[in-house]
Amino acid sequence: MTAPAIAQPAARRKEGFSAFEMFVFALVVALLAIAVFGPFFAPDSIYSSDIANSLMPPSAANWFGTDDQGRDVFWRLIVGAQTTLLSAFLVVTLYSLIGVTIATVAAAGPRWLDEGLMRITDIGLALPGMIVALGFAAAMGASLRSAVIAMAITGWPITARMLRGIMRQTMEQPFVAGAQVLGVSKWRLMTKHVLPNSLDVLIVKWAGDIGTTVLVLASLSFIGVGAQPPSAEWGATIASARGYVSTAWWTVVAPGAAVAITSIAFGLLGDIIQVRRDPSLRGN
Amino acid sequence: MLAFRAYSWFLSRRLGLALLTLWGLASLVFLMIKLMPGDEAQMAAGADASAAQIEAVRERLGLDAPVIMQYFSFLGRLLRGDLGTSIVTLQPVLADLEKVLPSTLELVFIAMLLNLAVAIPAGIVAAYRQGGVFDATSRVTAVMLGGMPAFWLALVLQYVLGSVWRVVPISGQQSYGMASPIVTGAPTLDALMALNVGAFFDALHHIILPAAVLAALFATQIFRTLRASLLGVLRSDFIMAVRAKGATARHMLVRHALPNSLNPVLTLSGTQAGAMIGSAVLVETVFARQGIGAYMFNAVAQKDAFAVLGSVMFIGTVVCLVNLIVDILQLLVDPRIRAAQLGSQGQ
Amino acid sequence: MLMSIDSISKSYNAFPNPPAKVLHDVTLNVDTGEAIGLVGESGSGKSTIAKCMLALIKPEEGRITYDGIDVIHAKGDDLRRFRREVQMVFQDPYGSLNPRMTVEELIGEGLLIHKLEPTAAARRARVAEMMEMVGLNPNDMDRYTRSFSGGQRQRIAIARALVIRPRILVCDEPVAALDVSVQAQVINLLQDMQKKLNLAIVFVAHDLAVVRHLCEKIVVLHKGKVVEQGSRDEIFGAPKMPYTQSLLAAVPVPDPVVGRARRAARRLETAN
Amino acid sequence: MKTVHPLPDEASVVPVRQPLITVEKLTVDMPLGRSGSSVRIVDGVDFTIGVGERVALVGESGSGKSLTARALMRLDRLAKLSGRVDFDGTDLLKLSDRDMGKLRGSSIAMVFQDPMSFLDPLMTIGDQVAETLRIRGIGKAEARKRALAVLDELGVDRAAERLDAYPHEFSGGMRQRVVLAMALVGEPRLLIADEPTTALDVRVQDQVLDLLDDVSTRRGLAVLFITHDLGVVAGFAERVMVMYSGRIVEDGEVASVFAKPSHPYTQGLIKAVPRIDQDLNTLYAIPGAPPPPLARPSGCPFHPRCDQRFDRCGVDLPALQPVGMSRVACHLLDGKGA
Repeated sequence: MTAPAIAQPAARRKEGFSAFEMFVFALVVALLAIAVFGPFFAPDSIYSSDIANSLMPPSAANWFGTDDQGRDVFWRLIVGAQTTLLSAFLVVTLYSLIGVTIATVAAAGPRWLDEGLMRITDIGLALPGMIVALGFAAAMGASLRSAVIAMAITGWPITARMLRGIMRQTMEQPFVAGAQVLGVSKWRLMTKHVLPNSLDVLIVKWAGDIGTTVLVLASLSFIGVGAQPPSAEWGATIASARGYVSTAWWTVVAPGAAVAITSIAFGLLGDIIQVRRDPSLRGN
Repeated sequence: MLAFRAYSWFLSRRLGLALLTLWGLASLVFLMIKLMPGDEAQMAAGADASAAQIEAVRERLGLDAPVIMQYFSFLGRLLRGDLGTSIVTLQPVLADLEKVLPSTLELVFIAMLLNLAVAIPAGIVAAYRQGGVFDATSRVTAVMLGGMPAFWLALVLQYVLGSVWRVVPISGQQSYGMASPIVTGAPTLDALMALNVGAFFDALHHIILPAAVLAALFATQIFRTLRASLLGVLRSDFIMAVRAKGATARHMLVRHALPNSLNPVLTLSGTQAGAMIGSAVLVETVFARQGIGAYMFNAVAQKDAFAVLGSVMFIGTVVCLVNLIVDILQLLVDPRIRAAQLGSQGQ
Repeated sequence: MLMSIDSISKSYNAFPNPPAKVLHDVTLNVDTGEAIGLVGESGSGKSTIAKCMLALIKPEEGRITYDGIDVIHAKGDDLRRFRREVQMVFQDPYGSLNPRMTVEELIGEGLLIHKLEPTAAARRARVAEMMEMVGLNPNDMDRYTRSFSGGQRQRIAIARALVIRPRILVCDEPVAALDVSVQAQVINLLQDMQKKLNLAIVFVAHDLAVVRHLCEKIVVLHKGKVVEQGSRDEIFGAPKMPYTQSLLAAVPVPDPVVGRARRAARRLETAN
Repeated sequence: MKTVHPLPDEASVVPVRQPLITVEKLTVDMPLGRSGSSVRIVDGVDFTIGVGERVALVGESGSGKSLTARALMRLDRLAKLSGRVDFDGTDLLKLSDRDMGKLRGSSIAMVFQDPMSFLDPLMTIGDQVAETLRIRGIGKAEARKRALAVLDELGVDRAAERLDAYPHEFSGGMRQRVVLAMALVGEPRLLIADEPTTALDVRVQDQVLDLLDDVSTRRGLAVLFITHDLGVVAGFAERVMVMYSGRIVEDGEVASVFAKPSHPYTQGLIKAVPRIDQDLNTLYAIPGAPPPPLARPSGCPFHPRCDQRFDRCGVDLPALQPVGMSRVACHLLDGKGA
């Protein structure tokens, strides 16, 4: 009986942001800013080849060197940021919408519907997501658009399963029974009482999901079912540069580092939000 | 008797779910085939096919029938083990895959061993010394590794360790002249069977870097899961009760905290075993290994859609089987799951 | 008779094990303005009865009638009237209030959905009046409940239930989770409200001392069956059934002389 | 032996007991987040428990009673402890972790409120009870034999057959017996019981109390019984200590405290509990709620809720002073305005 009463005021206290957390926020904001505004400043030459200048090492003129077509690696990364992040946001938004809808219908609906939807979700969870996405993308014809659609239709099961579990838990809470006893409609019950008390876990998940999606998208492009050359998308860039690792390492290292930094930044953002919700997960 | 009934209920439920999943997968693959732009018969027959050949294929696949009939005949062909025919090798996809499967399984097996051997001890130490130096550094490492694209990591490590430092072979499954008679198709196993120690270590030498890259991708998940689970268990009441008995930290950790926190790790590693087979696509081609991943990669490159979709079906099936086995193992290991799954038989 | 429960039975699906029957043929009546106590140990089915009375779950057999309404099959206007006139208060003061609603929204929700007050201002006034009545400060109306203590939350829950003027209030262990020094406040408040509003109270509890204090009529439950029911004097003065007797004998008394004498007597009896 | 422990006669001289554990100025601080600050949950507690004595520690949620109990065994890893806990001539707070571990289970043992969450779900009952002995190097067969003997002593039916059963296969009352067996198998001299009956039905509670009664009499075991239920205190303990907001406000023989409580909080508490053997029109209700540890009022922590407060109560913290056979922390004892 004693523990929660003591723990509560402690857990509720607002704490300031640490330097590390500020750094992660700044990194995410910077990445977003680059993705939104960066391409406006990019020179037109990034899509035209200039064989005379191919595979030049980093210099004052080309900060990250040039690739096999003599294009500036740095500016291609900046332009690729927009493609990559925009696609990732699109994918996460699409599958979250599908997931939330399925979870809500399952949680609110009759038992048979819940069972049916959850079995479909189980199937989705049991299958290796990237392979199925690869299949869809390959079938629809390899392109960035195919990859985005494929990831949206294979990405929702985790969200649906998780949210439905949380919603069922929320529906076990006495305040939901209280609202039923009061006679609220099913619509009001779900939108006013159940969803607001279930969605916050999902919001935490979103940041981390962007990071994972950036990775998978790059992987699909690398395999060849995503963005196609001459797109500046990072995965496709690595794929077309993979033959030059030993002669011009910067052409491979730079886009890979861009994927890693983006994915890590969003992953860390997710962790930070999660730890703020549940301080017990923290390191010290 | 109640227990027997409950066990058989659990087993039939799991089997049913596995069958349902396979059916779902088959339906998805059928949907993928229908999503392909262009004439299916034309594609299946290959680019150089004559009009008569195309018509023959159309007839064989029953493509004039209504879609629902096509669906059933597709399911029927799957049941007979027909995953379609590659338009590049002109072989049945299943026959192609059977040749390359052992190599992939070998890679996944070794990667899984590496994964668990690194992630589990690291997770234990990090959780037990929560907030300490090891916890901090291993968490940072996990975040870094987890955020890196595997294929890129493979390329970079291949360059640094293979080309610059030359501590591992750059690519391939074995050195020239080291081939053992093919029995299983997995180089290490074949070398062992041929009692060729040199070939065995050569094959191991070739596999270690690809396996490590694949393991790194998944070890971060195991590490994080185990750490979180163990932290939860360490905070639980019964750990306090064990401490109240006067147990040493080591005893408490090994006998109580660890067994109680392994369950999510077991679940996860089951899912991972399947996902690793899928992720082989990202690693095998970089290291020029002849596994399923490389087969699929080549199929994509050569626009061999039937080989791609056949591989999707095949990998999905293997994953389902692995998941089923892990579920049953879990039931055997954990009395608490037994209780939850089989209904409480207390009192 | 305001509500009658006529031989209801309820089981829970425990597949693959056989279904577990939690209520066997339970019959009881609630009259206008009376306080009735449902007592029993865990697993006695007392909370299940409360849920059936609130139409949160449906028994498989039997009938529940509230003021001419067939509760199990009620729909439309009947169900709406039932929902307005039968309310409840829960045990857990933390889980029973939606953390994302202000006190005003919480207490006013019933007024809003039953359209009992035409305007937001009128609702607000009614909420303030109700808060005053249960001993809360109306200035706290715009706050969220997370900073309130357990006792205050239980007052909010009572206000939320009573603001729409129900005729029956079902209380499921409303003081079990409260501190000893706060319990009495809530018990007194419930007693006070019952008299002021001519409210029928169905009080579900395991604490027999609290039930004795609050209820004129008592129903004793054991393993889903009604063991004994009667007036306060009958049950506490001269319990007929051995189960009731053993239950009463086990209740500790906060008086060392009486308490030890009771325990010694009981142990002597069980030893013989 | 089937007796209820006799109530010491109020008038008679209380037997002088050899002290078993002496606690002096014990404070417990719990850290708050990662800010480095902490909150004082237990604030300078002094008491003694004699050999074979049964003492009840009564308090509401947040009063610090559980943390006090755990501090005696240093069970909270996060808690910062200060003061002295003298057990048999050694200061427990100064022992190394290793030496403290040796004492746990063999000299001081503990039982907890919710038996299910205090049992390892993956280990059989027999192994868990025997574990206390196994840790101390006792052989497997011998440990199992002694575990069985204790389970038998505590009335676990068919104990021999059920040694290999798992916790989820036991009912609530049986689990509490198992937890008790786990504590007693090491033959401790002090048993700390943290709300051991709170989660149980009254009839099972009664059985567990009888069991504790018998065991402590038979073994000469001292018991520190933590509860919020005054009924349980009255029926079981010899002495009662009342805690409020991290401090002991009253400490005395059960008979005298219940007959004539000195502290207004104790008085209110006794009047606020409904009784099975009496009809009352209205219960006395103490206004307000116990303060959270982060927002303790100045002066006497009870003064905002006290109906006998005067000026000094909001300013000075009253000390725990001897009053006859008892100790009380209240300014009223000094007289108003003194």
